[in-house]
Amino acid sequence: MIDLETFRADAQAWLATMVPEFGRDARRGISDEADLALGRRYMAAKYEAGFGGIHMAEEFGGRGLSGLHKIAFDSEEMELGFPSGYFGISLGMPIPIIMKFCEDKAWVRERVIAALKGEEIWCQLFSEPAGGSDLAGLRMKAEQDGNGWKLNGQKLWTSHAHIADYGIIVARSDPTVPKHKGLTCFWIDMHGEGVTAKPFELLDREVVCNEVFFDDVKLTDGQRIGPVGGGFGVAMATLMIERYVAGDADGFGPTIEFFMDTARDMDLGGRPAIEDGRIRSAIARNFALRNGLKSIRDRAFLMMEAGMEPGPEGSLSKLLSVRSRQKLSELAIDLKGGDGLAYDRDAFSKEDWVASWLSVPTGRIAGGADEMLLNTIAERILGLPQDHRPDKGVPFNQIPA
Amino acid sequence: MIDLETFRADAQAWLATMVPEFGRDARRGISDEADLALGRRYMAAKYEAGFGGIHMAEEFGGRGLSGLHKIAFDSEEMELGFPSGYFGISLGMPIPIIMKFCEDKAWVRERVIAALKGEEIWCQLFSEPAGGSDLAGLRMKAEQDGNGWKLNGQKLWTSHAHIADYGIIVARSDPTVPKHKGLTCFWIDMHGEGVTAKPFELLDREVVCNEVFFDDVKLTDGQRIGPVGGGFGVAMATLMIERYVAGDADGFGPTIEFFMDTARDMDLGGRPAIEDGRIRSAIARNFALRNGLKSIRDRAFLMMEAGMEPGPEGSLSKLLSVRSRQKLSELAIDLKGGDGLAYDRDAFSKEDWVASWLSVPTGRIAGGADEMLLNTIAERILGLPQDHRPDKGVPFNQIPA
Amino acid sequence: MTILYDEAQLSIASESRRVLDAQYDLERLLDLVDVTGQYDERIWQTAVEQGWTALSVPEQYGGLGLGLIEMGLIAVSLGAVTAGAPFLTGNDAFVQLLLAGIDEAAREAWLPRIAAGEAIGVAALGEGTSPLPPVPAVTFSNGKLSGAKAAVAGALQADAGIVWASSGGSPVLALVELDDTMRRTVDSFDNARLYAALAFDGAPAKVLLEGDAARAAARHALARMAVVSAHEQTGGAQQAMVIARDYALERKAFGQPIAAFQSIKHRIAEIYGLVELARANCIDAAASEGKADFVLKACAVRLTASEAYDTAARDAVQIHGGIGVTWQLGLHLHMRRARSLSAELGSPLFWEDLLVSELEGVGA
Amino acid sequence: MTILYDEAQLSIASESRRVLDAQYDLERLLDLVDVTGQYDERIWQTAVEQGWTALSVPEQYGGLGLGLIEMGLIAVSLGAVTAGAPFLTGNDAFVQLLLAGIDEAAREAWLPRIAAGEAIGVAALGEGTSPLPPVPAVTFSNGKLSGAKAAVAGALQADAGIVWASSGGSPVLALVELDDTMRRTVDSFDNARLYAALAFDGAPAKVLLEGDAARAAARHALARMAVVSAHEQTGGAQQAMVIARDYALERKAFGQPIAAFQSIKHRIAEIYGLVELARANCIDAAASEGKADFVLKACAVRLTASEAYDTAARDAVQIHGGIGVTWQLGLHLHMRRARSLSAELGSPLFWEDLLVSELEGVGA
Repeated sequence: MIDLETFRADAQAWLATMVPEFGRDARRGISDEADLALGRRYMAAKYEAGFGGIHMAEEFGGRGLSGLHKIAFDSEEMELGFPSGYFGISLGMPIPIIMKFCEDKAWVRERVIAALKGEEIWCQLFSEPAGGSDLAGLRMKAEQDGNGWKLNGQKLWTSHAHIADYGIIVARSDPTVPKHKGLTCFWIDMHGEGVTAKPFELLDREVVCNEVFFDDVKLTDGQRIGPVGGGFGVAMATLMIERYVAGDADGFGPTIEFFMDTARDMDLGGRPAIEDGRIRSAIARNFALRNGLKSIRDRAFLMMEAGMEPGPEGSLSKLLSVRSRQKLSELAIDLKGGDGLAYDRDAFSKEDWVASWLSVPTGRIAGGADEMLLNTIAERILGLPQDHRPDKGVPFNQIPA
Repeated sequence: MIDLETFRADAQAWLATMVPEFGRDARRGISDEADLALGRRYMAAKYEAGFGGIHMAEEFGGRGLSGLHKIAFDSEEMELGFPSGYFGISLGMPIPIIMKFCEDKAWVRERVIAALKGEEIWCQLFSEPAGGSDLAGLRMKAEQDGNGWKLNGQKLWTSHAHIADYGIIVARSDPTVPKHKGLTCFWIDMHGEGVTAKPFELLDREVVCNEVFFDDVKLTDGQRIGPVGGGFGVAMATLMIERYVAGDADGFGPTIEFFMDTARDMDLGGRPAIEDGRIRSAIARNFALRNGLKSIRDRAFLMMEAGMEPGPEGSLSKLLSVRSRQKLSELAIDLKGGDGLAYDRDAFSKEDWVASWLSVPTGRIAGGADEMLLNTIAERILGLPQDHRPDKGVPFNQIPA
Repeated sequence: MTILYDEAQLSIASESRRVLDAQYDLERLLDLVDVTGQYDERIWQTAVEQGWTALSVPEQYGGLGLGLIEMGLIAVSLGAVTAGAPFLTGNDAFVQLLLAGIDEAAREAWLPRIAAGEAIGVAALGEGTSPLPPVPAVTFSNGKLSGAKAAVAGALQADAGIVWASSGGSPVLALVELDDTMRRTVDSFDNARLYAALAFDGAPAKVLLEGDAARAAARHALARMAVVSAHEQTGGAQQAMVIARDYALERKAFGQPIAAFQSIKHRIAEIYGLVELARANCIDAAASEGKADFVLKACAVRLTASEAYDTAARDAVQIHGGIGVTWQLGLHLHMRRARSLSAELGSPLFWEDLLVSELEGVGA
Repeated sequence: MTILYDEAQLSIASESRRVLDAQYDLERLLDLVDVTGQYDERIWQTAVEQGWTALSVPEQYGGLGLGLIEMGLIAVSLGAVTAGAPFLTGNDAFVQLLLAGIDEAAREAWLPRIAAGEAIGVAALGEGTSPLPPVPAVTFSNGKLSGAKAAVAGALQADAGIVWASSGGSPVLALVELDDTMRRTVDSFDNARLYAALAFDGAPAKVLLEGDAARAAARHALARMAVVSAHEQTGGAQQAMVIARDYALERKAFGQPIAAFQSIKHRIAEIYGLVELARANCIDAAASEGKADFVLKACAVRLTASEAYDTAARDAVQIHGGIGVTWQLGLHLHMRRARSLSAELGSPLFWEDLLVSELEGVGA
């Protein structure tokens, strides 16, 4: 297997050649549609160059390399602002799920390759109006319908549903048993009859999330993933698959060096702000935090390389990095005073304080709200008791709404 | 009624004359016994001078002034470090309770005057090993015994029990009803048969708290306070009586000016620490906090004077002031470096950072732990739901230990 | 002045809130976020009708002659609804500076129009990162102003400004009529604040004050803006807290209202603490006008109110979970306003430094 | 060096902890708090027997020649038990400075005795509030030291010290044998640290290094002390966290373990985050010795480990409620140790400044 550093150098070299066509500057000011089309072309080029399915088997056009190779590529790619965000969830969760659970392997191979090339996009339909954090509280109905199934209900927060071709969905197939036990998982055709995706805007005007309505949507039993009543387990497997994806110690915001540049440029009481103790404290504390998170990540990589299971401390990264980015972004904006008020809608959240600040609240919710992450750490790592849950063990249809 | 400012001036004048005999310097290095004796003499002098029962009726030797007058005196007195701490709880809670609930008024009058003069001390026996925050969870047994009662069990955290002559106690008279409903309140003779107070040390070696053991302690029914089963209500009334005692925006620690003096004296990177942004931030933030708390307190006084009910925001003072004092004390000690490590056991927590820092943890627990205060604010002021309480409505003797 | 509101003041508070609540239009406010140069004219019309523009103008100039306490109460109400008309603070500072100045003709020309809502004024004090640079880079000479001022709230629509400038080594406050050539639109994340940088290229202006008198008046005007703005922040913080509380009571997860989880419950209680500190400092600062420690008290309230609004807005969004980050819910209006009010009058670092200087008896 | 511990290192970690746990004596530790001049001799005897005093001494001088990673692992274990023998950090710095120095005779005289536990050394670098003043006030001339050093941990019982001093405008590191006339006991809130101020009145001393070489060696020694101390802090923080967790699981209020309340549960989870950050920075800093960014990494771990221990100790006490503030429970030993370790090597402000200077490429 190609060693990691050589691979990283190859990746950097190839990525550099892609910058003029797909880099941040090429994307400025173009329409959403044009950007998606650009993204599809980028994915095709990536597949062509052998960086599409880095850690997948060769039958999918992959290279059979390790997860570390993939993470190395992703970290390099992330810095360049390529239009790859449309395909992240698609390849990160639904595709591994169908590879693991679906029996029609030829069909799966077709889907995987089309997804890697950016020709098809998958979405993941889990959250609902009544339950984001509380996944098992979902209400989407799946009823037996002849040999197949019929779906009715509504999903919410589904990323990229409006541009997706397929989806993985969890629905309630039996409301008479406790809430974790009555769920079943399916794959669906997003263009099928009765499926309506309505995109809506987030607070920074980004259009990623959707409400998706299901109105007597018919499925064959072949679209079922995993056993009837086994949907919660499949959903959990999905959420675990990408546990060790590339974290970002900068919390997907600007680097410390970028903050230092900001502070060097600003005057504070007649001196550069970077000479002020409060600013030095912010720099030092954030550096120390990020250095710790990087060390945790590097250690996890080394352990995985050595065939060991990394420690649970990897779960701290998003919680700590995104939360601290929020306050640092606020400070940077305040520090800039009049200049801090200006907003460039095309700015990238790693290179602009207002863009960073506006994107934080979504980051603190998506992929697990802070409070849920703290619960997970407390319960799974430290062995502390679950919160009181009045709905525990109660048949779903007897839980008061 | 004498106006507040004249009264305050009188009080200051009188207090100044007491400094040589009772002030902080007079107390340095003397034994606990000698200090208590000094305290009793001070209380006698205070009673003599007409500052003993400021807001009490004349029949008790009081002056019938307002609560504001009392608070004004207490604030002035607090700054001087007089040995009045032994009598604070005694006069603050048990004495008002017997005045309110006991029927033998001649006996009450004797007790009140003796307590005001420092001749007798009362303690309040509420907390137990199994319940500090959870008052209603107490286990001390009160059994009917002929016409009277018999107490068995243990109290904990009882301040000054080892020097007290009398106490107010809450005990469980009926374990078969839900926990709030089976409690009864009594007054007891601390020198009586079967009562054993064992003082213990807190982390700063201060001896204030006691374990108190009750071994077949006999009481007459005349010692009962309030109805049988009405103990929780009496205890709550006790806790409410002194809701508007003089708060201290400094959290019973050093003033901001004292911190500024510390910071002026310290070198930080070749300049006085007070010129550093982090130190300026600490000064400014603490000033703003304390200024807000003072404004809340002043407004409450003005409202009480005008015959209005002050707002619930008064409950913030201890929570916010003591918690912030902890971090400020840590910072001051760290800032002093080598000098910060030294400890003077006789130092006063308003004039020494180590003494302040060591006394904070007790302050964050006594009179309501931070977490309980937040619950109280959330539930009583903001109308948020109570926490889940598995013991709610369950007969006391069926709650799992 | 006392820190107890009297009956008339309490009725200003409740009446202004009632009027503003009745006109609250979330869609309109959301529309204002993205476009420059527009504001909520209906709200401003209401302000004029209610006499809020006349509030701090002396009676002899057609105003009501009321004080900072009353101005603050209006600001609390405007803050609660994230009002889309940013003139209250700037107008008030313009009035204060005219009153402090020596030019009676200017007062007679402008104050009645301000009171009647026919003209809008701003105070343009800040430059770069400082809300009040000790030596301003904008210069005044031969009756003309040159140089640039940082983003000034309301300036996109204001008729006149009072400018902090340098004149031969000494500071001046100069009155200038604004025209469109002087305004450079700042496209912001909170465009209802109508930010414009002001760029003067020999604009004709009149000196109102110079030297130490100008410095004292500018300091006072800045402090007063901070106090009015702090009331607005406090109103916003309180409202964000109430929104968060109501949602936490209504929204269920795991079979109970999320307010029953201490992570939510205690966070709202902590916000309550910040809001009440801000409110207490507001009352104290407003009642301190005219006293020696007014600037000190203004610093204190600026810091607590900024912290309260930032925390309340940040946490209210977080408590809402996914719905909190949608455009349509509009909770981000509080988040944006918390940030814009914090950035436009100088960072917390500036105010911390000023507070300590005041405590040290040095001043800014 | 790698940031993965190898088998030998993992066994140092577990074995040192096992040995120390077996000897843990709370009563003895409580006795040490109040009296000056005493330490836990049994623990130190164990340290000698286990070879910990020989750990970082090169083999040619009778030591084991192991590195900072191993030293750090021992420090973690000592930190967990709030050990009453404060020599690890000072001894190690003494060894490092001897090795950096030019005096082979001094090495031969001292290192074997240090390794064998027959002598104890300290590094006396700090003065006043600075752990490493750019221009030390202690002076060296004609072979003699004059002036005073701030509270040095272990100095009450140490045999020799290496002192940061000025010699004719240039810095030196000078070796001095300590006698009782030079030690001034500092009665502290954590007397097991054996603090003494050192006061030299013409004490004979030998120069080990001067000028830039002395400065570089002193910087390195300070950074290394910070890293060893950070391991001790991390061990303490982890232990305080575990104590708090166990108590929260056992203690009931309102009919359930207090750990089921999110105010407790989330606080312990937050401490876990701080402990793991500190641990990760420990490994990273220890593995960085010899690299250009060692001082930078030392700053990072110093800051995170101090924060972790402070928070864990403070919160562990708070989580315990009343029992947490009793003398007898001894939880205050962690609180005291968190404070003493934080204050004795310079405040967080010093380390923040140094970290940024390193990032800026300026250095201390």
